[in-house]
Amino acid sequence: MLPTVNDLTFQAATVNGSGSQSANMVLTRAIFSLGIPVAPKNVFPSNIEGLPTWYQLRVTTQGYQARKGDPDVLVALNPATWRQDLEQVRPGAAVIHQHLYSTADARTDVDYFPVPFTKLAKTEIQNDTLRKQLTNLIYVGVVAGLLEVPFEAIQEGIRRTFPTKPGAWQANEDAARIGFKYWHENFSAHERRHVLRPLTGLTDSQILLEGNQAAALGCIMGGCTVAAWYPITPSSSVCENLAAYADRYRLDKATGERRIAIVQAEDELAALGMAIGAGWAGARAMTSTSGPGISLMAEFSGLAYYAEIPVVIFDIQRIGPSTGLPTRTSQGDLAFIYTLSHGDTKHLVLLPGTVAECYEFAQTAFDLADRFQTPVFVLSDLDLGMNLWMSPQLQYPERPFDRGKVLTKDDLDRLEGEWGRYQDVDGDAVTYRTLPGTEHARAAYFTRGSGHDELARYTESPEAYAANMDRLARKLETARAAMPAPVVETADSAQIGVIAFGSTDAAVVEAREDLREQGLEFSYLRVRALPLSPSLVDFVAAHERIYVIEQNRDGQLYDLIRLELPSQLVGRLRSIRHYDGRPVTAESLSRPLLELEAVPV
Amino acid sequence: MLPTVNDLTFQAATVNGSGSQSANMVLTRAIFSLGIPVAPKNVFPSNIEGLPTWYQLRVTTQGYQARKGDPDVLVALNPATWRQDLEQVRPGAAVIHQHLYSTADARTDVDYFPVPFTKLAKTEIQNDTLRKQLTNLIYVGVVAGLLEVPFEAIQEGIRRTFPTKPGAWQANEDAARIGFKYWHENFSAHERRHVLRPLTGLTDSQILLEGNQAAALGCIMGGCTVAAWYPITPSSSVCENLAAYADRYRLDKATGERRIAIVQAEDELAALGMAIGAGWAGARAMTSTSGPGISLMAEFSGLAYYAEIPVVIFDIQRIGPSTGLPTRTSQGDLAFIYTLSHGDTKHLVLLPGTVAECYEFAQTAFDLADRFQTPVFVLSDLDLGMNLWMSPQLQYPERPFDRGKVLTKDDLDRLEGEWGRYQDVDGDAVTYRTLPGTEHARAAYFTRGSGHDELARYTESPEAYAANMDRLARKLETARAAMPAPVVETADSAQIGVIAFGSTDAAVVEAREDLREQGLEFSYLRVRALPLSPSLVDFVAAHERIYVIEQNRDGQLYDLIRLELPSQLVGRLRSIRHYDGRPVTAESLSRPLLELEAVPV
Amino acid sequence: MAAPALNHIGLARDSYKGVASTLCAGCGHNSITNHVIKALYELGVEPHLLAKMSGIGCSSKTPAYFVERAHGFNGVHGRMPSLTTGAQLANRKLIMLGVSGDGDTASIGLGQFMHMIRRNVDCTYIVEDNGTYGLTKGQFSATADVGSVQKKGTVNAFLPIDPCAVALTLGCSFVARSFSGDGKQLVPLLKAALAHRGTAVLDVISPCVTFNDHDGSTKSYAYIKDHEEELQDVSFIPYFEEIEVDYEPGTTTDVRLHDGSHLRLHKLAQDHDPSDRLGAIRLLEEGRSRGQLVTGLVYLDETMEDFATREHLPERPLHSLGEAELRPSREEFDALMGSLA
Amino acid sequence: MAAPALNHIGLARDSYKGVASTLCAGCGHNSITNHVIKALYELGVEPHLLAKMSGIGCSSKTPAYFVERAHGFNGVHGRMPSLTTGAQLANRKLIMLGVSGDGDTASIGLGQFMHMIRRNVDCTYIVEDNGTYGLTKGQFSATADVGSVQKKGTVNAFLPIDPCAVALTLGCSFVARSFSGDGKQLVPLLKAALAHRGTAVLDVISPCVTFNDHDGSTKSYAYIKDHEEELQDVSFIPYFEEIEVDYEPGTTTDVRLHDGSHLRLHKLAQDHDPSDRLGAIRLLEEGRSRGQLVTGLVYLDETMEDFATREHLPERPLHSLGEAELRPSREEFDALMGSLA
Ligand SMILES: Cc1ncc(C[n+]2csc(CCOP(=O)(O)OP(=O)(O)O)c2C)c(N)n1
Ligand SMILES: Cc1ncc(C[n+]2csc(CCOP(=O)(O)OP(=O)(O)O)c2C)c(N)n1
Ligand code: SF4
Ligand code: SF4
Ligand SMILES: [Mg+2]
Ligand SMILES: [Mg+2]
Repeated sequence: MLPTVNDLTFQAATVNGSGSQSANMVLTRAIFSLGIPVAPKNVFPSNIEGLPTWYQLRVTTQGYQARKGDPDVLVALNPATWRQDLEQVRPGAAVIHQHLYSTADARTDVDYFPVPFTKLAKTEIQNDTLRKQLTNLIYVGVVAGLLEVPFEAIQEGIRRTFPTKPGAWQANEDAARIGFKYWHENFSAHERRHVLRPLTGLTDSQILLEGNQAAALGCIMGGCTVAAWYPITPSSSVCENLAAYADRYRLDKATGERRIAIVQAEDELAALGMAIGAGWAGARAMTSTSGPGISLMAEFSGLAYYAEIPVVIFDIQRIGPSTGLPTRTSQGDLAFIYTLSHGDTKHLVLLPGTVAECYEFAQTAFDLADRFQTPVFVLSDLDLGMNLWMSPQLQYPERPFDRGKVLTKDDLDRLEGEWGRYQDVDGDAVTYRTLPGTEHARAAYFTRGSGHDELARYTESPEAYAANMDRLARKLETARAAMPAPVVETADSAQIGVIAFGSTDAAVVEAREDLREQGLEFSYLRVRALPLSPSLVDFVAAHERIYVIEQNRDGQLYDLIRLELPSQLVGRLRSIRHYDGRPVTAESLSRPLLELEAVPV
Repeated sequence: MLPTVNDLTFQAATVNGSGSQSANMVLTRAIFSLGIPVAPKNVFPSNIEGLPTWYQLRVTTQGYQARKGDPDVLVALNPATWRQDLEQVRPGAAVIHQHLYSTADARTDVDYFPVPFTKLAKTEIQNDTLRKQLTNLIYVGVVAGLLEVPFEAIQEGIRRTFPTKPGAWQANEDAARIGFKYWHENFSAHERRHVLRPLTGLTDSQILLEGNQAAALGCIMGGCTVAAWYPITPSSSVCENLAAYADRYRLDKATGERRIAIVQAEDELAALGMAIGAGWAGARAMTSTSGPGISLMAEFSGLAYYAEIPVVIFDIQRIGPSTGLPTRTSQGDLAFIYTLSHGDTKHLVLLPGTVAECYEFAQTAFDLADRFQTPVFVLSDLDLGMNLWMSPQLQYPERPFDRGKVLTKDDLDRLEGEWGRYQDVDGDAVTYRTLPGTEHARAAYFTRGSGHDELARYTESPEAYAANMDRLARKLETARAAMPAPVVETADSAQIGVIAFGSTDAAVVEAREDLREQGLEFSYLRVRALPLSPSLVDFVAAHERIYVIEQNRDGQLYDLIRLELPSQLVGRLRSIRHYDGRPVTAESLSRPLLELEAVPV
Repeated sequence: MAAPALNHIGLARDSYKGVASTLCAGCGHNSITNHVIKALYELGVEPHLLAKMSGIGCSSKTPAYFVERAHGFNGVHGRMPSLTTGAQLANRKLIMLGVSGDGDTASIGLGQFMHMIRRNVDCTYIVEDNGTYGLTKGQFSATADVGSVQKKGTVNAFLPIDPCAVALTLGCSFVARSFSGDGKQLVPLLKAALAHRGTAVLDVISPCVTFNDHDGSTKSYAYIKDHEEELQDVSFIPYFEEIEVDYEPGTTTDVRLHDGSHLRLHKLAQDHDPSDRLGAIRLLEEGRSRGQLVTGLVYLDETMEDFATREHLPERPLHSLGEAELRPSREEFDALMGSLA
Repeated sequence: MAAPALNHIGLARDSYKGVASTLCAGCGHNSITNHVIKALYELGVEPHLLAKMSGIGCSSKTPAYFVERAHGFNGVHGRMPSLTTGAQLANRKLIMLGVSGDGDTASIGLGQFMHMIRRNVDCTYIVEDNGTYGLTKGQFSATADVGSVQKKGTVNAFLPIDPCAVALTLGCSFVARSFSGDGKQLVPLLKAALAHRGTAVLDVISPCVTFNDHDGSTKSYAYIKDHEEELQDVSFIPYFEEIEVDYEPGTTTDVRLHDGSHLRLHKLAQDHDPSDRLGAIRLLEEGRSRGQLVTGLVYLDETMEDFATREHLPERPLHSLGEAELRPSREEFDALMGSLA
């Protein structure tokens, strides 16, 4: 049998804190440098050292980015999960393992490649301090041997993984070569089932980056000048990346002056409070957090909604409720965020589905926040935020910032000071504000979370209250039209449609091609914002059955859509939910979809 | 024209902090003591002294408890609102006012009764320190004169208002008599349009009490032993009343021992944390709060849901978003509370619609919390909680506490220690717990808000996570059947139905009779809990059009119901919303209902 | 009618007025409002540069009652410090003036209060301290003294959280205590706090006439008058006025503030060096154990860098920075993309 | 094989073990876990009466690693004090042992920490203090010293919040500091804390080997070893053992704890009276300015009533009270209804 080319799933099962992460990066960068599309997924514990961790690397010529269930190649370096890891590989898989792990009574439908990693490391690696770390590079070499990856690619992978540490290149290369050599000396005669071959044209102007990194860069390009955050997985890397970019792009090396303030707050309440204070004073301000942090931000979110203060809030979702599984992915905050805070509060929510959108929507978020003077939530998740994704290069923004309706001193002069903070002069329910510090005797107004009239004066008048609430509702409608429209891909003959959002996209794209091959076509609409686009109704109307696919237990998007549909269309909707904390696979969508299709409505 | 008997709305417009509240109580108790049904509403500012406040007292033989728009009798003692107050009375109203207020260019369709209150107080009231306070009693006397309330009733009203201060009776009586006398000397010749006449049979075994007082008594009868709270209007009086009842019923006078701990916490996070800690340790524990406090309780609510800890949370709703109008009523927290906290969290919610239910549901809440080991929210509101309502006497509970599935030392002996905290042995998704302090070597388990298996051990297993989440969803279904069923009153011929909840009840009951008189019958279903009862579907199915009536902007119950209905019934629903902070009136329901009925679906 | 007196930026006292107070007549907070107006007027603060910040409570309403011509922000309960921190970072030019209550600061807001101090955010933070929750009708707050009696008779069992002591423990750069009834002391302290660059905490005892001014309360007018111990005679000489020497040497400490103004402290009964933090802690502790309320400037450190300085922020407001200053160039961007390929 | 040694309630040391730790090898928190086990075992604490409480963080995971036979509650970040307070009120018999981190206590949890102390809730509160957020990978926490260097090189610019100093300011009834590596000192302090009735705060420096054990860190093993100043030789004599006199008079302070146990403090370099609160504050301040870490028993007040006592709660757990004890009688109820008619 000929080996399959450029189509496999690799998995490394290791122990966290053992330094396998950089080895996995080397392998990933090596393969990518051959022009082969990659899709890495990191499954790690909520722990610092000693617990199981898995790294999955998918290689497909289609460039699929979704997780795949069962690996074709396994590197097993964790005795605690050895048997369980072995259970999960496909029949025919190549299993590279510590040679001491027993294969007695183990599966017989796979190929075993025992490697004495510890012994090799002890005898062949000279550097005592780095030995533990470098041991992992040995398996990179073995895998390169197995998959016929040229060693030059591994060298390239090393250089790209440690671009700023050329001093470390040689040691890593040497370690990788130990494994590469071991393969060739012991297993080269073995028949290969999978190989990798350089490709051209598939990864041109593609890059590899994490969603949180993209979001951070989006904040830089979007003109963010104040960020306040509190560490929490999986959102920490948004502000950590932001700080790194700020060091590069916002620091005046001559004067030491910084054109951004990034504050590690004492908790999430303070983080959002600082961002709101900054937004009120005119800065483009943001915070980023995850699950528990979102819960703690409820009160302040309501204040910003009601007092109409621009602020951007990133929620990199992890699995809840409560602390839940802090290192597992989810789309479980959607509904909660949409109406975050008591009373009739409703927010603008952006739903990036790709890393490019993490970048783009970060910028959009600041524009929308300024334009609608309200909190804008950007909902990403652990999968999108913390995994590397292959993406087209990001685009330099062509447009200037949209700072919204801000009255300057000159404007006020022109108006002779006649203005009202909450007066709807343009009929779009969006009103004008001034920034503190505006040098005009009538610039000031008073901001409060309690009842206020059009001139921002305190009032308990029932009429003023209701009128203001009605305007806020209308403002949401104005905003609805300004939110990123859904991405729709219709299939001419399709009777069924699929609606999804966020990182589920990758699996839907793949499932769509899989099912098309099986003769089942569906149209696809990807929601990119709340409030929902009116065009959703047309999509539903154009299809007989609609599957809403999402990564939470309660079908939150499914519910939100049902509430927006004319009643006669509601019955077309069906819900598919995936919520075990692992990124969704194409198969876990297409299987229930096929099952449900078999059942009459 | 003969005067109407026992059918009027009285309104006193005063300034807060001026002591009018006790005068209003005297009048209310006086009328009630005549066997005449009363319905008081207090509209007060978020302020301590000097701002407008209104007291409305409705008298009907039907015993209607809803607010009514325009008064028949006005006492105007606030110069700041004089003109506005005057605008609002009905044609033909009796307007008792400070004689200095100008009536020039004022309405001519009302009767003016100018009274020199300040002068009377100065000359006739001897007590210098109490003069300001007692001035208000003067208008009580005037009103008694106007409405032909016998002075003995006023005396009775005084005694009932100050039951523990007999020393104050005479001074109050004297002050009231000044007004009574003034009426008779100056206005007795005037033709009366409204009079009050003693009644029998209508108020037998009726009492007057506030919802928060009833809730506090419910907590006492429900066996609450730990309460932690943070002051906030309009919920403070729940725990303040609880403390007063505790002094009476939970204090061992001999030893000083208290059979309840009531803690004023440093904020709402701590308040709920204490209640959860106590619930975990086996106490029946509660907290109570309003709007902003609910937002602050989001994180801890999710913990209690996911770790399955019984706790009772009262939300006495006020109008939001944010600080909103702290002294105005609302039903705006419903949807937010149902899914309070990030991730797929879902709670049990009780919706008392009467003060008797505030009492009853407080007890039910503790039973449900223990039985389902989960937070139970009791949603009342400012109108229900802080106004006096006429109610049938409360019932002494007949049943013992339902403490749910708690394994004792003996149980564990019997089981030989074989048990799992999150094991669904009974098939109802409700599992067994032990209390800390249980003297058995296998009693202990570890409680956490992070992933756990059936034995309460830490796990990140996707399967264990999903299985647990599924069980929690099933537990909600078990609970659904145990929640208080809706109260349904069907009208045989009715094509339309009305659904409401909470304090809206009073207005619906009245609107129903009003519309019946106008020839429009409707059936009425009052929702009393979330998750919604399945019987709701039958109700909707049995009527052509359903009006969901609620006191919030976004139609929160309307949305929740639509999500529970089979799609073919969704189209039957229409939404009527009232959200200006004032308790809803019958008229403000029947008017839009009639309008909507005139429009074809 | 004589023309109103103008301050050194040409504004009359009226320019510093706010809307009418809705607090109770006689409330200490109203007096503080007047002292604040006086201090701002005499200091000649530009109204448009003032940012009035507050939480929730009777005290937190007061920013509406002074300088209507300044922006104000009445946020949520206990979280004014974070709003203030963010606004200060966004625009260093703003003169941040926070007003809070004892409940707002020492109960729900304790954490934010302390972390703001730790960062030395440039702001004046007034605690209008009445030992009670005025707006929610008279419950004890965390600054209520042990043994203080509530109107209904309940006795407070817990030691108070003293905002000044807490601030000192954290090394707050400006700590003072005063009394709403003592404008002579409070006004110069307010001016100094405003001139100081860093967090200036002013704990001002401010009786609540409605709920905490009775016998048995340790925050009543009568009690404070009987128990106040003034540390110093405080006077403030703004940078735009000349310094006159009017005290005998040795009796007076003169502190130069960031903007060149001077704070002059003429010692009274006790000899306290306001640059001695440990001494300041002892002073408060000993005062407390004597049952006395020590007022005046407790501690001052003019050397500590404020937060925005430490963060190296530009002097210009951050909102005035445009695309060119905030976005990397196309070349830098392309280089970045290249490194990700 | 010899039978394992049993403590005075007949349990072997193994009865105090928990599940295997998943912390990093060498983490200070693991040492503390062992000291806790030793203290509980030697003290003969009934496992079923122990309630292990914690927040979120590496430190907060440790309650799972000792006394599996005790109930434990790993709550949410920074809010362990409120859970502990509630549980203590619900059942005064429980021996509350809280474990927290410096982030959990001094950053997000500062307010709750302080209010728990103010109430003097009967519990032992261990801060496993590494100056960093271990679980989120090494950011500075609020106890990080000014000038301490992060692994990546960032220098901390802010003054630390010292849990002991904060506790002292509030009049905490038991304040001690120790070091994870010093079981000889920590174990008797732990026993004393457990025997004490009231809030006992133990700030235990506990190096994070993965993120904060490098040069430049002031919370590394090396740094602490170089800078620790032990106040006393501490020994604990449980109530069930006889007191032997083994020190010369004058060199030793003996404190009787609530349960009749004794804490014996043999003074070393410095002469510190642990009942002197002001002296304790000075001690910490001076240690800090010398750059030294003072460890040992800092302050103890055995006279203060704990919260449950102040609240006059019964000795029995509240959940054991039944309808008859919690509901008023029918007669009382009817009387109440009558008064509302
Ligand atoms: C989150 C939240 N909890 C509770 C309240 C209710 N509340 C309003 S003011 C206040 C206390 C104010 O006390 P303090 O800060 O001392 O101000 P004072 O009224 O005494 O000046 C409280 C608890 C609120 N507004 N928000
Ligand atoms: C509300 C919330 N915010 C943030 C986090 C993320 N988080 C987990 S542990 C931790 C810090 C722990 O630091 P520390 O208390 O010092 O414990 P250590 O790990 O150092 O022992 C943070 C911020 C969280 N779990 N919850
Ligand atoms: S209640 Fe007290 S604090 Fe509030 S305004 Fe009145 S006197 Fe002042
Ligand atoms: S990261 Fe640090 S605190 Fe956490 S377990 Fe490892 S060494 Fe300990
Ligand atoms: Mg106060
Ligand atoms: Mg730490």
